[in-house]
Amino acid sequence: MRIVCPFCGERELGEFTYLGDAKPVRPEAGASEDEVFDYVYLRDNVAGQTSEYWYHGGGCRAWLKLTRNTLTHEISSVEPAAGVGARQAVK
Amino acid sequence: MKYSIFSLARAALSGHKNWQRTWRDATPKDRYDVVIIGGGGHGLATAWFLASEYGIKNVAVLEKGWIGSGNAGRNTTIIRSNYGLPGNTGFYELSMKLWERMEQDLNYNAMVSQRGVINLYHSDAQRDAYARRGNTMRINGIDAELLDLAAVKKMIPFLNFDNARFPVQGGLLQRRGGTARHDAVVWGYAHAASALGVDIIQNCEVTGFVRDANGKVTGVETSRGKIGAGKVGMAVAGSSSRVAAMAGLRLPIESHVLQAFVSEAIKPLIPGVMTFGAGHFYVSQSDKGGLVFGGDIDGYNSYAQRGNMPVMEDVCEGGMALMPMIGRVRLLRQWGGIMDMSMDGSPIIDRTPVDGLYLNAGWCYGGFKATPGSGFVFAHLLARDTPHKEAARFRLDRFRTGAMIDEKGQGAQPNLH
Amino acid sequence: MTSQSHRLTSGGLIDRSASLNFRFDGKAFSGFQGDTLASALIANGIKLVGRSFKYHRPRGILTSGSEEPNALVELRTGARREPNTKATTAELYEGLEAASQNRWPSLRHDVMSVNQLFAPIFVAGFYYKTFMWPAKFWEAIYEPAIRRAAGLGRAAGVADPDHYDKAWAHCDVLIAGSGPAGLAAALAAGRAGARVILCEEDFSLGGRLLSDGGTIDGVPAAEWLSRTLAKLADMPDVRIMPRTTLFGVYDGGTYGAIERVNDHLPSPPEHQVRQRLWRIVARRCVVAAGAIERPIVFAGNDTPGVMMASAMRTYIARYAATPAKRVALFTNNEDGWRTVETALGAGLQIAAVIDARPDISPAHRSLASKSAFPVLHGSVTGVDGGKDGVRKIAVSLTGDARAEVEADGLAVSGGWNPAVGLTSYHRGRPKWRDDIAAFVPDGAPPGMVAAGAANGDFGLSACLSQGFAAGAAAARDAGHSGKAGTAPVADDEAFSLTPLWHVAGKGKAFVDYQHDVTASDIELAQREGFESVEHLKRYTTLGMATDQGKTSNVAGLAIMAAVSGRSIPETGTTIYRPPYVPVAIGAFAGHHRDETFHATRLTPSHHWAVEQGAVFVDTGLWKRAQWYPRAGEKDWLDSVTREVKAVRGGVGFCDVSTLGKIDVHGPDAGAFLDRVYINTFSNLAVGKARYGLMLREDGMVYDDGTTSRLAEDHYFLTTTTAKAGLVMQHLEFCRQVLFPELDVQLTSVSDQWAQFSIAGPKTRDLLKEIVDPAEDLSNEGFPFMGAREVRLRGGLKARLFRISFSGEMAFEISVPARFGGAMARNLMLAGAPFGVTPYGTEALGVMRVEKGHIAGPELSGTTTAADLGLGKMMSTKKDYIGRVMAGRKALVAPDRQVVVGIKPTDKARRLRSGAHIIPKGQTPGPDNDQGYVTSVCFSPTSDQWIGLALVERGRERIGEIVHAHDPIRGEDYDVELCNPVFYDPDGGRQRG
Amino acid sequence: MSSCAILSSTIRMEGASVADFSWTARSPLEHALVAGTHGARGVEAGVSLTEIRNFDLIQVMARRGQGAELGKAAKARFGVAVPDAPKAVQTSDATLIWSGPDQFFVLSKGGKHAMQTLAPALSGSLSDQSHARALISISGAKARAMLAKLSSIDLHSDAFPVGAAAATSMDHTSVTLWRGGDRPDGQAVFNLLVFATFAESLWHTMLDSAAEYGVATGHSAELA
Repeated sequence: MRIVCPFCGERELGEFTYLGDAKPVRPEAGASEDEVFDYVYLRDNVAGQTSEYWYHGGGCRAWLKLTRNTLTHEISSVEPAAGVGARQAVK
Repeated sequence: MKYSIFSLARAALSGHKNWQRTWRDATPKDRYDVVIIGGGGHGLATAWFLASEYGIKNVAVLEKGWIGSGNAGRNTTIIRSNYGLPGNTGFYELSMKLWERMEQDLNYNAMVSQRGVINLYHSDAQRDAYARRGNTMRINGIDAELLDLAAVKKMIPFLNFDNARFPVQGGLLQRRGGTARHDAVVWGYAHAASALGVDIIQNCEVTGFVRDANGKVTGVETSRGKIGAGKVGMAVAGSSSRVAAMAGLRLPIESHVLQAFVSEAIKPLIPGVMTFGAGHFYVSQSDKGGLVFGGDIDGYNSYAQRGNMPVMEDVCEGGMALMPMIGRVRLLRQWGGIMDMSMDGSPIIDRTPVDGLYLNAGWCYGGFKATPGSGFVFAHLLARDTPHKEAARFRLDRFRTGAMIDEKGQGAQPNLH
Repeated sequence: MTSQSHRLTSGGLIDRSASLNFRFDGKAFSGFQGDTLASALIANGIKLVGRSFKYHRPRGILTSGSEEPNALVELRTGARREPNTKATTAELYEGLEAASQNRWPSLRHDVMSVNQLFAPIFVAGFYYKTFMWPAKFWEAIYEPAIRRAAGLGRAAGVADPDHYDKAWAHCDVLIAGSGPAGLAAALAAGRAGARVILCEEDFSLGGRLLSDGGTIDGVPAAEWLSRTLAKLADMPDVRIMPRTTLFGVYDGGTYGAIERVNDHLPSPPEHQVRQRLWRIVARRCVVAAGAIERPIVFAGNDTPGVMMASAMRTYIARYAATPAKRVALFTNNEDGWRTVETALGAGLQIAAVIDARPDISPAHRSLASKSAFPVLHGSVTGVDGGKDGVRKIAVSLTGDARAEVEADGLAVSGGWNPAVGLTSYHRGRPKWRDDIAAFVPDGAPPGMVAAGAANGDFGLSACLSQGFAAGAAAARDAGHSGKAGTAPVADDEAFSLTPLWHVAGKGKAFVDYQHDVTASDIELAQREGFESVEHLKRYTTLGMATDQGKTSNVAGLAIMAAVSGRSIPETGTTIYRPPYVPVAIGAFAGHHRDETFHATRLTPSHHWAVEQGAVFVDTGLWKRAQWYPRAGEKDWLDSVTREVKAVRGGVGFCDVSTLGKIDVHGPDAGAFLDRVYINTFSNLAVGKARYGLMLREDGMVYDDGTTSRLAEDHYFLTTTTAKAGLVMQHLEFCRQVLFPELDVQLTSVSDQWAQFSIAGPKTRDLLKEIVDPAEDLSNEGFPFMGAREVRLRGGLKARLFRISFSGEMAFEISVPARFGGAMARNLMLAGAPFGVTPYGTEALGVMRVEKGHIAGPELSGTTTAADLGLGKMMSTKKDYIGRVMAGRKALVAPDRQVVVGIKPTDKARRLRSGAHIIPKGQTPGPDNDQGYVTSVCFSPTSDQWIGLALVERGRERIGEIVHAHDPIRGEDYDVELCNPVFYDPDGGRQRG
Repeated sequence: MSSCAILSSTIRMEGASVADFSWTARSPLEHALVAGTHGARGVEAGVSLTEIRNFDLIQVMARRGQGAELGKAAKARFGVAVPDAPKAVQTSDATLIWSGPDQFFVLSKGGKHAMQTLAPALSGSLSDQSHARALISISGAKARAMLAKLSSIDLHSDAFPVGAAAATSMDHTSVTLWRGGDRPDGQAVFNLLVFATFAESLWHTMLDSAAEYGVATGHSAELA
């Protein structure tokens, strides 16, 4: 697999580390156990297009959000994951 | 037809024209007491135990392709019960005991071969962890031995002991561990279950659940029509999330690809099963002569049933580091199976929040060795509606309560288990 | 010495001036440069080359390529022995030694051929039906016998002495195969300006042009070939790689290829590798890998001397070697006739042509009459012959007539199967084409197309034009707009075929030669319900041999289709799996073996420690000094005990540079740390350090370490050695993904600093010799948990932290890493008056156990902060990673296993980690297994073994005597549960 | 602080004991690097590996959302724009090497742009990495062939021209790689920063990979 890092360009799979589904958003402080349980443990585990976190640890150390098809491994987009998993920022 | 050397000899005289189908080619009935989704080892074993242990014979096993087409037919055939945590230890030993009588139970030679499984250690910390695990096994009445370097050298002298990056220091040995012929396990259960009246229905894909007004599952929609069921059991590891989604369930499971490899057949070289403790590599040699080996999962969610190169290289690197004598042996075939990787690395066998629907899932890369045990306890759950004693911790709600069974201590990240 | 009795006196692409000596089964022969082992054996009149897997039937050479199922040998000897090597692809070299395999005592007289007598029982899957009683006999008797009988060649059994490496290559257009289609593709893509890589598994380029000739662009094929190669050689961005097989295609346009760099030499030259694994990244790929001729299944089709028609003409035309003197041809298609032409051209006799088609072309009819050989319309039903080859061929003619043909060689052509492997590896299913009765590529991976014979278009003209078009299109798709020019042209050839898979007859008719799968095995499988092709494959082992079914798969499923009443496309194919040809495991490993299996990390004082005679331990990738033995010490325990005593009684130092070190910068650095640690860091004063604990989001302890505040907006965070990289990744995730609103920056500075722990009551005395006298090191000037930059004597700046893992008065000092060696030397020098002692990780571990500090064995990933006795650190005033999940019922249950100290009731007793804790007086069992020993050491301070354990309700049970149960080491003894802090529980020493 | 030996002073110990010690910096490659030719004999060395031993290396990261401001400050300091893509920019006395979004390295000859002088000039988060890396310059007719064994990125001249840079991995080890100016003979020069604690290991791997081509090794105090 080759991933086009938005910062570094196309790179080999070995430079990246997979984390998991980028859909769940970390619940706010004070969230219930049920909400956090859902965030930490339950997964859609989609067969098809899914968004997910990858870390370019062997390169620029950016966390990325990939849209990838789990049936074909085809990657349709790669973007910086900045803030993707954030709860609404408390200003 | 009873299988034996005598029936073979008789059949030979008639040019083998009289053999019957190994399992009946059933057409679906309108309704069964129990419908098992998934014609893999676990599903077929469940059906056989339902029929043979619990007297429930009005059972169908629905398989979307050909039986054994999932992970049952795509693994490295290892059997062992060398687990270290309560919940796992007793269950896998139950399974091991069932392996030991399988062929006589089924009248089918699954080539269960207890040539031993050794996990090598390369550091004091690893030795201590294996000691802890071995002691758990012994306390549970399971055979386990902690070998020192001299004993390992004597047993498997061909390892790299001289110039290894991470020298072998010893190993945890379970002599009763070994391998079995994976396809034969599937066919054996199909053969025996079919003989007891279980309907095995191939090319029958489940496309939805039939629910009554209370939400209870009362049957399944399939590519071959609607089939009613008293209870529905899912044994579709690799596809658990997809099937559960049809019932509106989200599971603590991700699907990952695990590759396995086989070499060209060579004369006997490796006695039992070995796992490298300083890299991702385990190996055994099949009766046919191929080295069957594997390593880590590819590391990202996948339903693609094929692997990528970095893991193939990583596995071969482990192999060469452990035993550089395999350098000129050729890798013949690589394949990938889809694993139900659970959030703590241990399986789930439980009722689901949906009435009438029962779940057998989350086997990670350890499902094959569990086949008979899984069938046994899942049949118990389906027959009695209470978990079998040895599967009592494989609860679906354990992630919610915090009672995880996390052998590797990696937490809620499936690809690290 | 047998002369090359079956070598033509002229012709062929061999170098007759370079004679090569070789041995087969110990007997000496000679051949020429340019031969394969197979062609050299044929040139020497050798027909019997191997024995089959199950029945040990005598077998000869069937093909001339990598699809060979029969002619497998053990190549080379000793540590370089390579089992199952195809004689048809092994390049001849001076001194080559090969041996036949799977036979005893000799190839001609193989005792195991007795298996043929049991053939009526040894049908497909017979072993599933027997060997079950008595159960114990399986491992003891049946299985060992089966294992000995199975397998083919013998592996060397000793370490491979050769080297391998791996490399990357990048191109726009990757081409598999150098036949007419591949060369045309390369020409087009290269002219268009694309970067091209062409891989050819053979050592000679040209593919079937080397055997079949023809005319291209008005010149003989050989001339066109050499002109084309010259043109390609002039293109700097076209790279031709012979002896290189493209074996797999992976995601993102990554291809695997194996280059046999030096397999054509007795052994690789110095500094060179045997083989190289290529990972080729290509925008586009043109598969021009050709097609494989397929056998027809008939009784006796495995007799030595039966050979694929194309292979026979290859041996004659390319190698000038004659497999037979009097050749018969059995064909169902036009192409087989070329062999007749080639054989006639070489002066061989044609015994007969058996053509299964009802009619043949007028050209062939006139050839037959001109050359006076009969054309029989019918099929071969049997072969009379044995080890020494074909003698007579039984033919059933259209109608009921029969005929016999005397011949010593039978060329067979059942048609051609495109090499669909590469195009099918992403689970694409090839599609059936009726006109050629073969599967052709469909559903190829993105960016890949097949051209020429690989696409089912077998004619030379079609190969050239398709290859050229594919090359030009691939270059264009990859963004190259240069002119490709015009395609090479050749006269078209007809290809007509009447499908014929299986001829009924008496005797074994082989589908899979190597695995001895016969037509009747397939019928049996169908009868028993193994109708799915995957069941068929698994039940009969069809196509699972070293040739991956290249000659057998399609015939097998055609027979299955016939017996199960389905069409061939309905029956379908099995899933194609890489690699296309078997690849040495050593090549996949490259140089990652032996001591270079993984990289090695060295601490800044490593070479100094080597000089000191330190013993090293592997910790992850690190080499760390474990202890420093001295003369007279009888074992490690002596050394470690001395080191601990020296620290506790004086002063010692230890390189702790392996800790992960992270600069946390920015105005929100404190707020950030508050969210990742369970305790608070935003209120840490500048110049102070604090111990911190991190959880995973699931509430379990992840890592710990000391973090110091060096400036208002600058913290210096340390991690454990084991988790250094992972913690950095985790923190970056928190920073980038979860908390983007915080202004904080992270930089790993792990390698920037050489860090030493200096510990013991004389630490301050020693430091005073190192640190600039102007620095105040007094308890008031530099109190416990102080952290700041100091000047050393000589002006070097260092960071000094007053933290202690040992429980002693201690500092950690950091200097820029290149001064690490100097620091160790200077500590030794300056500390000499105080008896300074370097200590290793063992002594470090002893002192931390004495002090009750947690480390790796307790940070198992399944322990909570409370389990470790650190629950009070969990702030209730803020959110942090893991906070909510840590509160789940089972994680706060009162009966959890928690850390306690243990000491044996018998002071002389040695403790061991991994022992389990059982209540005293009870019989150990699953229900009273209450925990286990995590860490132990001999404590010089307590003068006995002590340890830490995780024990159910342990903290409530201090003082209780329990049982340490260690059956795996055969030990059982009593221990007392105690406070885990064995040493200086008040902490007075570290604060003093 | 520069990666080269800078502090060497014999100091007189207080009290009765008298000891000589000095702060001599030692390159992480000092042990492994044996200057000379290695590998294949009888051919002109195809690969040349030169360790550069005297440099300052400062990692500069912009504060959140302050990339532009940092760029401005850097431009003022160095006279050229900071690379905002994987590139290495040569200034009169430093090389600015992209190392990630809103961050870069300042590489200079020892003492030129050290932490103390740079920190006041640049408004970002600065970390001294002078000792955290070894710097190796790779050239020769077979440099690309050797690097192809270690690096998965495309180093063809069109894909990786002079001035191209990459934060990447070689043989599973994180490195920063950039292409410097060509040698006078026209051959490409690749510069490599590798973590100090991995340096010896990677050095041996490079020697192994280059052995078949013949390899000349040495070290220099001069930045190329």
